[in-house]
Amino acid sequence: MDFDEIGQILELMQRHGLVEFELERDGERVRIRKPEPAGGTPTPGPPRAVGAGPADLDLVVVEAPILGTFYRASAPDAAPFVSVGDVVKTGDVLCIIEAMKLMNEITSECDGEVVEIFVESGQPVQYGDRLFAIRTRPAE
Amino acid sequence: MDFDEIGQILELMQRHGLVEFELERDGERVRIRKPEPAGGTPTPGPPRAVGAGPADLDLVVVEAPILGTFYRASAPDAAPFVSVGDVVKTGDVLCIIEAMKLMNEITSECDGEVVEIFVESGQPVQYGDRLFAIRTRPAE
Amino acid sequence: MLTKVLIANRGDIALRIVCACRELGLRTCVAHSQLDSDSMAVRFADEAVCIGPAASAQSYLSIPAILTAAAITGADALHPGYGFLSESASLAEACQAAGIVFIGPTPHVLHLLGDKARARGVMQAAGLQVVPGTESFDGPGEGTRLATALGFPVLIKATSGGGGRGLRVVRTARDLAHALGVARHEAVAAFGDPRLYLERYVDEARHIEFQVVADETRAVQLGDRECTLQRRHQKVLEEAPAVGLSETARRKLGELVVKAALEIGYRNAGTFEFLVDSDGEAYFIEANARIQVEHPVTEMVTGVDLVKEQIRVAAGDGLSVRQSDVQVTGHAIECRVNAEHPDTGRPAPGMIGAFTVPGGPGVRVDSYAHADCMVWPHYDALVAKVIAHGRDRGEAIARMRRALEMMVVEGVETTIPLHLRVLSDPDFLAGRFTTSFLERFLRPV
Amino acid sequence: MLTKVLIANRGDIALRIVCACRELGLRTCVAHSQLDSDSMAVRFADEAVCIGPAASAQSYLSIPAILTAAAITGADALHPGYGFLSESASLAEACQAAGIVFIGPTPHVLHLLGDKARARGVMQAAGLQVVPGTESFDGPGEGTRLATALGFPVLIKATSGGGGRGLRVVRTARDLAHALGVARHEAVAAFGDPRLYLERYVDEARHIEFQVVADETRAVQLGDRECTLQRRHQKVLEEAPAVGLSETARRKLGELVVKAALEIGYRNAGTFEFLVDSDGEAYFIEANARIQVEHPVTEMVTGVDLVKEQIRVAAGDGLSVRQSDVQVTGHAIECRVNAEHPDTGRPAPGMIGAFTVPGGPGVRVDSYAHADCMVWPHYDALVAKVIAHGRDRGEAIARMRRALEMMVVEGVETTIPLHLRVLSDPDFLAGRFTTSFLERFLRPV
Repeated sequence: MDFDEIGQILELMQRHGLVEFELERDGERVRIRKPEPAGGTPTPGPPRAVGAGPADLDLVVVEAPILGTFYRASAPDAAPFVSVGDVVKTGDVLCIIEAMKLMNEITSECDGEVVEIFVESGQPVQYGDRLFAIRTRPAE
Repeated sequence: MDFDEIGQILELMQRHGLVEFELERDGERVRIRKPEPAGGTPTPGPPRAVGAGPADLDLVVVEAPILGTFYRASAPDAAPFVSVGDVVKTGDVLCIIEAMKLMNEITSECDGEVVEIFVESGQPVQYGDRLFAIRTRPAE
Repeated sequence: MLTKVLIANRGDIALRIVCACRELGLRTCVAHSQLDSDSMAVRFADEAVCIGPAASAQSYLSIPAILTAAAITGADALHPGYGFLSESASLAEACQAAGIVFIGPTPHVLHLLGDKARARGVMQAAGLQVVPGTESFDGPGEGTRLATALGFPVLIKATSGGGGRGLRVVRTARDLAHALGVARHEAVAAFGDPRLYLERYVDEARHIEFQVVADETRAVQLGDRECTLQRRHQKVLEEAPAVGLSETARRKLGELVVKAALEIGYRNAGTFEFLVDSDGEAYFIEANARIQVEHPVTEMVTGVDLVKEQIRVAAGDGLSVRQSDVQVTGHAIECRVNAEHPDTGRPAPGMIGAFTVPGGPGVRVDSYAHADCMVWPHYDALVAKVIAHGRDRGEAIARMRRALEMMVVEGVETTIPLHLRVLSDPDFLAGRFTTSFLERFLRPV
Repeated sequence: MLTKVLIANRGDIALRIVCACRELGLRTCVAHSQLDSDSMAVRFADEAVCIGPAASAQSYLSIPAILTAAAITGADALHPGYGFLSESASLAEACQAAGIVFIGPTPHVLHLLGDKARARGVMQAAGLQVVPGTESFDGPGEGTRLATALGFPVLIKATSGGGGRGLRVVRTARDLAHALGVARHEAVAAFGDPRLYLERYVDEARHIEFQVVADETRAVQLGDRECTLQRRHQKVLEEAPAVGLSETARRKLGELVVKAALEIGYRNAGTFEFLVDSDGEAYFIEANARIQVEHPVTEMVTGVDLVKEQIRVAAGDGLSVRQSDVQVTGHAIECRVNAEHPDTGRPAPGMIGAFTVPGGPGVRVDSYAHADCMVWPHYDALVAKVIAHGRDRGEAIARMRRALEMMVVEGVETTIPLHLRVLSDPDFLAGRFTTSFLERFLRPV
């Protein structure tokens, strides 16, 4: 099991709107759960990724605290603040979200390793969109 | 177990509207769950007695085959066709339902003992209302 | 003075009659089949009585069951809705004999208008132009003789017909014998009456009708409707006022239908249907002696509650409108949302899951449906009537489009996609269409 | 030419604006809080963008978030709905600076009307009679001096007020100091502005308002509304036309509000509110520079789509109505169905289970609700606006009664039982009521 496979699983879960996914390899166990449909509710709008992450207690997901445009670097030609694999400390700048010409620096609230970046630089993000996944304890 | 197989499972789930699927291979365990039925239905009208009887396989419930006024006797001063405790045979007249001045004789479709009469003489009955319960085998 | 109305119908029209009775302060009792015991009409009526099993023949079409229901519940009037027994002279007669007010025309008028061939003659005598046609006949020999004299193409119709059933277009003599046989078969099956009659078939026509309400002393016309958009002779989308009618023709026909209604002693809401050919000539085809599915478009442009007028007239209270009160304001469209495959028209009954209806200005939805309710295969496929009113036809169309786009009916296929295609069609938008228009939206089943 | 409208609001009004935009062929984007991401407005808008968390201060009241949403989605216009920032001169200014069309009045007019004390002076200059009152003040000393000069009873109002918040009636000098303190506190909390002003309190008055729409060159009045039925200064049931207004007063006030709107350069839909005392004298109290909750009653009697007029005016396309087109037909009533305990008015948010709305003639329901949807405690309690139109007030009342009786809202308590009691009250039926009428339907919490 590596991060590629986890990535594949996460993608699969998102595409199929799963809320739970279990797997055991050689004892051959699988468990898949979809959300209960909400009775007569009109199906909601586009599915949102927020909060649909895996129940991995070591993984901190950084969400957009404001609406704006996401930048991974301070300038188009500058190096990104962080990349996947980087180790960050609490208070380190992870990215900038620009709103109303203001550059809002988004900082890390934990120590750990950046394991995923969910958004491309230059893309708009909504309030609550997932930006980064940070693993607070290094993987064994 | 690979992603192809998981894909097949997901397809199956979608086709059958499943919300949960569990599998264990050689210990032979499977668990499949469909969604709970939605609770958003407006509450139906007045509760109807039809079909709400006990699940007693020996009990035949005679329902009103037409709408009309139920009479237990052929005339106000006559004896009732049947009473609780009477033994009836197929074809015996149980009651009359009057509709449009016509007296419709309702006959028994089984042999047995009248164990309950649900309606008072002279009362209107709707199509499908329960009239009599007949126990096809005598109680021991 | 009426006090309690027995509603001998189901679906949206039963609910519609409950609305009208409640506004008039009348008690209601819904006579329903076993399948409809949880319906909205039953829920909102004061009383309900189960008159028979799912099959209409033993419930909604059973005169004894319906009259027994009225007697048992002490109803003093009966509203038949549309379809089922709504134009049954026998039901009207049975009501009369039982001392129950039938909310509809007299048995005499129902007999007269129920015989479509005879009605043509009566209307002609009252001054209305009719399509060249024949008397009733029974048997292929007489049919062939009459068709040859009339000239092809001909339209075969059932003397006791209605709702588009039993209709057959015959373009050449070669096809006649077969068509006469099939039509006779359908007429017997649908109406219990083998008689047929013939009309010269008018190609590329528009179907236009006038709404009338009449009491003992007066008849008032409430304007016209365009019902040209039909699929297999079933109306799909209706408008008021009609698009294809000159102001001169409108005025003239309006006066003629009032005169005709008075002459036959018509009492109730009723409709006079016309075919308008490409020269603008209007020919009477038949009169419908009941409230119609498309009545809401007239209500939207006139503000007159047609079902309440029906009840008022039947109660002897007389019409609440005079001809001089009637003003047609703006334009209204009705789309019939049926549980059908939108392309083929194949019925698609089933369980509706989510169901929400559009609101906002100028939109009305008459429906018996709600979240998690059944569309039974036993009855017709109409799930909802969506009506949009605007200050002009353009606004009404734009409003209807957004209303249908914002309507949620999950779990069954509906005709909403068909309507949305029609509402964007350049010919429809320009008002260029005839009764054959919808054929190109139809794929074979 | 506009192409995409950002809707900076929620609930029924967001959905209402989606309807109007769709009818005009405009694209829509709903700016919503995280709580509203599954709302009907989001579902039926072309796009949606989450601007912040549940708390309004960081979402629906955040000018930076809203303007960012407009910029990111490329919207060229912004509709603020009602409540929230709908009358914010700052938002209008920020839009202007960002090159986005604000669908509302100019910042200048919003400044002017937002200062309620100043607006009184302006309207007086334009020829409208105002209730005797004072300028704005800040501090209890000045308040006491002004109140004593004005004479009791007085009504304390917030200079930046609206929606009935910050209002206090003071009947004797003894209670003044305390009331001034509380009102100042509320004004700061609700509007961030401590200033207050005083009006002579008019007992037993009726609350009547005029609807205006105006573009650069013309102002048109669309008749009046009766908004007298209030609970704790919140409107509960509105009617059009007003019951307590003579034809003479109606004509005179109609002309005056058009003149006043032109004089201040008003552009948008807007409302002029009046108190009418027991002698029939009408006093201007304030102007609302936005679409209002009760706008549907005016739409029902005039056929004019007020939200579409707002958008047309803002787009520079001008009004689609002239004064001579305006005709008030029949009578309309709106009942606000709130998720509240009907007797106490205590908010009752929660999950709605079954939800079905009435149909039939003359009924309109504007609602964001559907089966299995949440009424969040974070926002106001309005679940649905039910509007009934009839040929006269009697028909409108009967229709409203049956509509509310046939509406299903399960899972939360609503004000429907309160409305049904009001609609059967002899004084209400006779049109005998003042702003204190609803007090007797209220039990203490």
